[in-house]
Parts: sequence; C-alpha cells; structure tokens
Amino acid sequence: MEEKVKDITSDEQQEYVINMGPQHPSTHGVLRLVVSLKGEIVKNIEPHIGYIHRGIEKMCESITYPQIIHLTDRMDYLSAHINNEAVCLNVEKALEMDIPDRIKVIRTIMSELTRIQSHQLWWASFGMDLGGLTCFFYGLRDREKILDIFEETCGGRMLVSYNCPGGVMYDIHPNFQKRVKEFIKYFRKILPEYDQLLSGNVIFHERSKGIGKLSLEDAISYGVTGPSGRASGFSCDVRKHEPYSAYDRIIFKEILHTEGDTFSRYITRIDEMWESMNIIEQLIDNIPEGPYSVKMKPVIKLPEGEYYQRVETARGELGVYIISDGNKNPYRVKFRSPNFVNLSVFNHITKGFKIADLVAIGGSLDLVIPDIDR
Amino acid sequence: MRSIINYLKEIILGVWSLLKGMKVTGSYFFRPSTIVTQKYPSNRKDLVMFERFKGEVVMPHNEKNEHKCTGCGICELNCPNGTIEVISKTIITEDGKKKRAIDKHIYRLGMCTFCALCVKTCPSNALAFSQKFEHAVFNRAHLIKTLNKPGSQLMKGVE
Amino acid sequence: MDKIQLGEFIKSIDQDLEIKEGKQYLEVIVPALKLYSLAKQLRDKKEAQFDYLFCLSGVDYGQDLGVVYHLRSTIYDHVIVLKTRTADRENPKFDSVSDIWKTADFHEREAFDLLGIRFANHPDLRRLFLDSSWGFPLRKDYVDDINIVTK
Amino acid sequence: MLPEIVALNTSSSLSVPWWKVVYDFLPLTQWIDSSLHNAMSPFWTTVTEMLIIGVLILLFYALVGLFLVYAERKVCAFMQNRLGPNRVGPFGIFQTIADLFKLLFKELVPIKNADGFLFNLAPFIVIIASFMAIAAIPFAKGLHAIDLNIGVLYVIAVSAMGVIGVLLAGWSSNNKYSLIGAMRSGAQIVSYELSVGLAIITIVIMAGSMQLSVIVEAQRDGWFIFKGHIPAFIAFIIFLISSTAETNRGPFDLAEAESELTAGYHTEYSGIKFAFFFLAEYINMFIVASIAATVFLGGWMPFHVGPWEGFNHIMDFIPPFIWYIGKTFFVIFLMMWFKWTFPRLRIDQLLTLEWKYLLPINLVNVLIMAFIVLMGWHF
Repeated sequence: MEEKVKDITSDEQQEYVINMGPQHPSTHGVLRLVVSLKGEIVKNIEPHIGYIHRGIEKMCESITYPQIIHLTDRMDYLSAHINNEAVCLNVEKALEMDIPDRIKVIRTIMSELTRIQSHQLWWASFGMDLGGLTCFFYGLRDREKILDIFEETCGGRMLVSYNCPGGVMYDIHPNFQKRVKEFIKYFRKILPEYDQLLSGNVIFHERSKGIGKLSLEDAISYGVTGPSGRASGFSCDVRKHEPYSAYDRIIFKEILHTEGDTFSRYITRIDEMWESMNIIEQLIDNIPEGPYSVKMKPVIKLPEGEYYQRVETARGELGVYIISDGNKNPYRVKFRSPNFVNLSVFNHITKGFKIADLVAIGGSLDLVIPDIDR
Repeated sequence: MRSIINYLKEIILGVWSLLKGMKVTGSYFFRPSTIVTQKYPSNRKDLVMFERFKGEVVMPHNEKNEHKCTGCGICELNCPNGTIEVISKTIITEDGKKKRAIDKHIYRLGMCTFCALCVKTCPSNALAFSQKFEHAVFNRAHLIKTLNKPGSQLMKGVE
Repeated sequence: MDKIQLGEFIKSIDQDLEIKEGKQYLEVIVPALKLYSLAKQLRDKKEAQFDYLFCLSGVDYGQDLGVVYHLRSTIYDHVIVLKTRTADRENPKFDSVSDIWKTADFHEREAFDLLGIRFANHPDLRRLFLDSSWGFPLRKDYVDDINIVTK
Repeated sequence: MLPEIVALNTSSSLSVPWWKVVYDFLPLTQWIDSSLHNAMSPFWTTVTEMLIIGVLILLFYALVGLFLVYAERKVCAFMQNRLGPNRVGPFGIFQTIADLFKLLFKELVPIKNADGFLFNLAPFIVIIASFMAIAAIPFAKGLHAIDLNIGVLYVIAVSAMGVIGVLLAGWSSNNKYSLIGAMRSGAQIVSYELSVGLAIITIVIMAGSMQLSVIVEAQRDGWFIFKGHIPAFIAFIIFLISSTAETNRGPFDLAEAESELTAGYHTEYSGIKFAFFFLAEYINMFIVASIAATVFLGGWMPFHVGPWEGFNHIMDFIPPFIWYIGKTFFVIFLMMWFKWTFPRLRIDQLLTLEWKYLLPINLVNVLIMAFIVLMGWHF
C-alpha cells in the first residue's frame, strides 16, 4: 500500500484556525466565528450562530398579537421600539385601521430617538473595537440621556414595550418635549466631539479606509440593508421607499455613500444621527392633539390572509411576515431580521484582510446577536 | 520634491488630527464637573425613579387593607409568560349572595418581562408598577410573591 | 410596473402560472419544478429586474410545506411574491436560489434548520441555529414535552 | 530641628545655600558606605550595600507600581467622565492594594499542554528586566544605585530584554491568541528599539557622554529639550512615541489587543503571575518616562531661566527628587493621555509608522543635531 506523504506546505495545512467567540470581547454577544488564518491574514470565516436561539417565531404562534410586542423587544434590543412598531403596523394594516396623527408622530419621534441611541451605542462599541476605549464611555454617557427620556415616558429603558396594536401604551410624559429639545441641543454640541475623537483621527482613517469593501451589486445580492447597505450606495431606506407612520410628511434625506468600506459605513451612521435629529426637530413642536391609543377589541383577531410590513430599524430593513388563519394567534410569523442577513456578507468582505480588520469590519456591520438568532 | 512636501504634509495633518482628539479627552480631564458617575448605594436616599418606571407589579392597598382586584383573571390571560396566577375563591357577601373573590394573586417576578399588559388591561385598575428596582434575593423562591396582603378585602364599589 | 402589468409580464413568461392578487403584493403560485427558471428570469429580464430578495420564509401549511419568496426590484421598486409548496413532508425539496440571490444562502439554511425543507444545489446546507439532534421546530406537528410548556 | 541642620551644613560650605546641601544625597550615601566599611570587611560591606539597595528598590518598585495602577485608573476615569475607583479608602486610594491582595490569593490555573517551565519562567523574566533597569536611574543627586559610564545603553538594553519574557509567555501558553500576541510583540520591539536608541543618540551627541549622571549634570543651565531646540524636540516626540510602543501600551498595545486577541500574551495567566506582567507594564512605563525625564527634561535638575535669579532660587528650593518625580509623572501622564484617546494601530501600520516615518525622520534628525553641535548653534 502506498502511503501518501502529507504536503505540509499546502495552504490547508498552514491554516491557523482560531475560534473567536462565543465569549469574545469584539463579537458583541454570543456570536462564534471560526476564523482560518494564514499568519495574520483572514482566509475564511464561518459564523456559528444559535447560542441564544429562543425560537421567537415558534413562540409567537402560541401567543396573541399584543403579546408579540414583548418578544420583538428582545430581538434587536437596541431598536426595540422600531421592532414593536413593525408588528403594530402590520396588525393595524391587517385590521385596516385608521391611526390618528398623534400616534404616528409619537411613534416616529420615538423611532428616531431609538435610532440615535442605537447609533450612539454602535459608535461607542466601534471605538472600543478599534482600541479607543474612551469612545465607549462617551457614547454611553450620551445614550443615557435618551434612555432617561424613554424611562420617563415608557417606563422601560431599553426594552420599552411602548407600542401596542392601535397606538401606544401611555401618552407622552408632560416633560417629554422639553427633554427631547434639551437633548437635541446637547447632542448637536457633542456630535462634533465624536468627529474630533474618532472620525477625523488619522489612525482611525488608516484603520477603516478601504477596509472591507462591499460593492453595490454584492450589497443588493446579499440583501445588506440599513446603514451598511447605504454605505455601498444601495438605496434601501424603507422610510423613503415605503413610508410608514409620519415619515411621508417630513423632509429628510436618505444618507447614501458609495465607497462601501468600513469608513463609509461609519460616516453613514454619523450622518444618520444628524438626519435623525433633523427629523425629530421637525416633529417635536407640532405633535397633534388627539388620543394616544385607539380603542381595540379585547381579543384581536386578524382576518385570514398574509401581511408583510417592512420598517427601517437602526440596522436595516426589518420585515414582519404574518400569516393569519383568523384566530387570535398568528399561524406563522417570520421576522426578516436585518442582522441575520447582514451577517451573511461578513465572510465575503473580510477575506484577505487582517484580524484587526476583521474586528473593525464586524464592528462596522453593527451586528446584534439576539436579532440574528431570534 | 512634491512627494517630500506631501510626506511632510501627511505627517503634520496626521499629528494635528491626533492633537484634536487629545484636546477632547484633555478638556474632560480638567473639567471634573462633567463627571456623570452616580455613587449608587450611597445616593440611595435621593435616588428617585421616574413615576412610570416599571419596577415590579404591585397591588395597591388602601389604609383599610382593601384592594381593587376582583379576581377576574384577565391579567393572567394577558400575561405572555405565565407570570401571574390568580387563585380565586367564592365568598358569601353580606346580603347572602355567592361571589367570586381572590384568594391569592401570585406574581412570579423571575418570569416577568415588564410588558405592562397586565397593568394596562386590568378592568378595575387593581395593578400598578412600583418603582422598586432592587430585586436581588438569595433564594429564587423569594421571587414568587403574593400581591394581595393577608386579610385584605375588595374595595367597596369595585365590581 | 404596477400589479396588473406585472401579472401580464408573468403570464408572458409562463402561461400556466397561477396569479393571485394579494392584499399587498402580487402573488404567484409556482410549482416547485418551475421555481428556479422563473426566479432566474425574474432577476435577469430587463423589464423585471427583481435583484433583491428581501425575505424568504419557509411555511408549514398543515398538509404541505412551502416557501415564500418576497422579491423587489431596486430599479423599478416593484414587489412580487413567489409561493411554492410541496406535499412531501418526508423529504421536501426545492431548488436553491442561492446562486441567483446570495442572501438566500442563509435564509435557506434557516428554512432547512427550522422546517426541514431541503434545497438542491445549495452550497452549504447545514443546520444553522440548532444542532442535528433537534427536530424541525417550526413544523406544526413538532412536539417537545420539555421545552414547550402550555397551560 | 531645621536650624540645627542649617548650622551643621553652613559650617562645611558657606558659599552654597543650605537647601542645596540638604538635597544632596552624596554625603548620606558616603557616610553609610564609610561607616559600613568601618564595621566590616569590604566583601561584607558590598553584600550589605547590595542588600540594602535591593530592598529599597523592591520597596520603591512596589510603591510605584501600585501608585501607577491607581493613577492610570483615575486618569482614564477622569478623561472618560467617570470617577474611577472610589470605594476603598478615601478617593479609592487603597483600591490597588485590595487588588493586589485579590491577585495574591487567586488560584494559579495550571494550563493543559503548556510548557510548564517556560510558562512559569516568563513572568519572572519580564519583571527582572524592568527591575534591572531601575538600578541605573538617577533619582536625585547621589541617589543612584549604580552610575555606569554607559548608563543610557544599559537601560535601553536591559529594558528591551522584557520582550523575551513576552515571547516565552506567548509561546508556552499553548493558546493561539497568546502566540499571535507574542509574535506581534516581537516584531514591534525589534522595530521600535531602533527609534528609541536613535532618539537618545541625538541627545548623547549633545551631551558627549552616555553616563546618566553626566547627562543630568550637563543640563544644569538648561534642559536638553530647550538647549537642542528643534532637533531635540523632534527627538523627544519620537522617543515618546517609540517608547510607548516599546512598553506595549495603547495605541500600540497590539500584543494584548483586548478587542482582537482577548488579552494577547497573558491570556492564560492568572493570580500573581498575571500580576507580574501587569506590574511590569507599569514599571516599564515608569522607566521609560524616567529616561525621557533624565535625558530630555534635565532629570532632577530644577527648571532654570537664564537671567531670572529670584525665579531660579525658588526653583532650587524644590527638592531634586520632587523635580525628578514630577517630570517623570508628566511624561507618564502624556503616555496615559495617548492611550486613552487613540484607537489602536494595525500591525502593518505599526511597522509602517516605524520604518517609513520614525526611522527616516530620526536619521535626518541625528544628522541635523550633529551639525548643530558641530557649529555650536545650540544654546
């Protein structure tokens, strides 16, 4: 029998496989990446997910529509409010309800505040991924101000559970408008500091420019949405394409960049924070009078059919696909979660870069693991 | 020559951008008034939570040890996690009629996700959120609470 | 294109396809065998250019297992829904569209993981969230006495 | 008490003000030396002196280490809008002592398949290297463990030895992250040692000596950073950058790069062995800062402005040891400031920075300095 001599110089033999996660500082949760390296250069990444798979879609099949809200809170916990809004809009659309303007405006303001706080946390953790620990504290310090606003109005800080089918849980707090205005004033002063600390920094430029390029074709084909997709020039802002809530009555621009690298993903999010502040400023002074919630039947039953609602969360397009068989429980609920789709492009754009770039690219994609696992 | 100028320009601009970053951190270093840390356990006395803060579900009782819970069980139906369990009993009222009332309103804090559906759907507003947030206990069994106080009764006029 | 034009367009590709006007989007019921060629034409044809697959969901219809594709064109901004189903619950199999839309890769793995739907020609069809000892939890006949507690 | 000392000293040398005599440690050390000589044979004298110095340095080492850890935590906390340690003792000053006890009592986790001997040896190499470097540093006039005539060379050589410990730690831990961290550290130190050396050579050209006491003495009428104006200032900046890199501190902390490699070369260490690495990092920072202070900022020499007699007298009044410590901590503060502001570099950028920017600038700088010294254009 001929014995095969192992070729130790082949690429496969030289691969250095390291296991990033599930407990790793830069995977932001329990994401496990099996990384094949050659020296410092990344050859292949294989994401292993499911460490916090809770079966939310299965759980939804046995609970009623208002109860789904508290589960969507826990998917993408950084844009909890927007997730809830998606479910509520879908239920309202199925019931063909008319939603008063006040609710729409409140929801929009809340969504934009959620987007800002999510981007703040992203900025904080992205800075930390790159080694600038101070960013983390500045980001969280400013995020605290929004969380306080949430706490005052919704009672929750992160998992707000504020939306419900037919409106919102409570009316806005009397202090709400004052506090939001204070925050906008404060944050307009602070945001340039973010730029001084990170965006303009020469080390940061070196670390992020040209790293992890995602072309427009790939962005569409992989379905990368949200700021990550828009950084590649993929016009995918649901707020523009399928306006929901009060987005059809305000003037805002969709942030589009064309480079598609880590830096443009970064700058897209920074620009979105500015844009979100513009949106809030347009709405905060003219919240219409009216009820904060429409009276609903005690048991909500959706007519038989299929309903799809898309919303723009802080990380991309969230789709809620409900199939109803006329019961009080949905027959099937599918969440098209943005992070799940954005993760699929990770391997594609990281090949050939170094470990440090892997961390930077992972940070710029802004993955939230519970949303991937659901 | 141009490349040398570019080289030097690159260095100077780079250093300038670094200095701008140092200005931010440095300015905070010399302004201790901007510190946001709260010394939590020692500021307990003047730590006020917002009135809507969802700490835990409680059943407010008045000074006569009366609550508003009729034992209808709507909160139990609405709870997505099975946090609430209403154990009812039948009592005989003063005018001799049989009536349903609660024996125990059990609330499992460890399972609660603070979705506020029970508080919102309660027809007689018997439930409310308290602002208490220090829930840590040494034994998990302590997280199962009975919300109605012993010997409490239904408030007059609540159906 | 609006819904009517889209319906005519689909008819021009294949006369036999069943077209249903959904409440929101135009729905096309595709037999499993025709799925791949239709998908490819929808992506490539100049008038349609459905280049963005924004949702792929596996559904258990009780008797049948099915897959629903939500497609959108980033150029014309029109949306179409493809639906396909099979009665074979033992070994349900569809053609993979992951070479047409790369995003289908993960979506199909998810559908395989949770519903046990197989996709032919998928590059890497492994379970995604759960390990191999699990059943397929999103099927309606899935039972799990330990993890599912019902009152 | 004070008048007596004044009386005692003024009798010996009337021309010098009393505080200059008090601040001179030479008589004290000489007195100890001579009294020991009177008491025992020269061999035992040397042994006793070595012991005394050893114990003193050890004490100093521990104190500086503990203080620096506390200082770093406070500085970074203030930069980040936080309070930092504030629970143990007033303003949390006993926090590091509490941490030390925690580390002492922690279990030393044995690592499966690790190279046990090297694994245990590595932290000692790191700490011995930093320990040795402290010996040659002049803290004040006469407060010197050893005054080598190639002091600068010795300090650089010895402090660079620590990388062997880092490499060993990474290699022997049997952990892939550790190995990557160690390799990065190796590449880093080999490159940056060059810049540190060249930056100091710029000043050695001016001083004309490598003996640290001579270098300090040469700055009596002005620190080298002012005397050598532009080239000295550039050398100082380069020294700061490359010494930060040499001590593996942010933004050059690639060897531990906590967001990439969890903790790099010391991932697998626990308890007191981890504390050794931790302490060595801070002592290395102290050593590097004190070299910067000695070579560029005049060591223990007070700040003098040429013609201002009164001002100079006030400056003289501050003890040299305070001057020395103050300058060192100023440099340390600068290094902390860097660390808590900048994001980390990538390994290839780190090497690019060294070979494409620092090294050419440094070489040109040495040339300019030599020319300036030759023409006598310095102050």
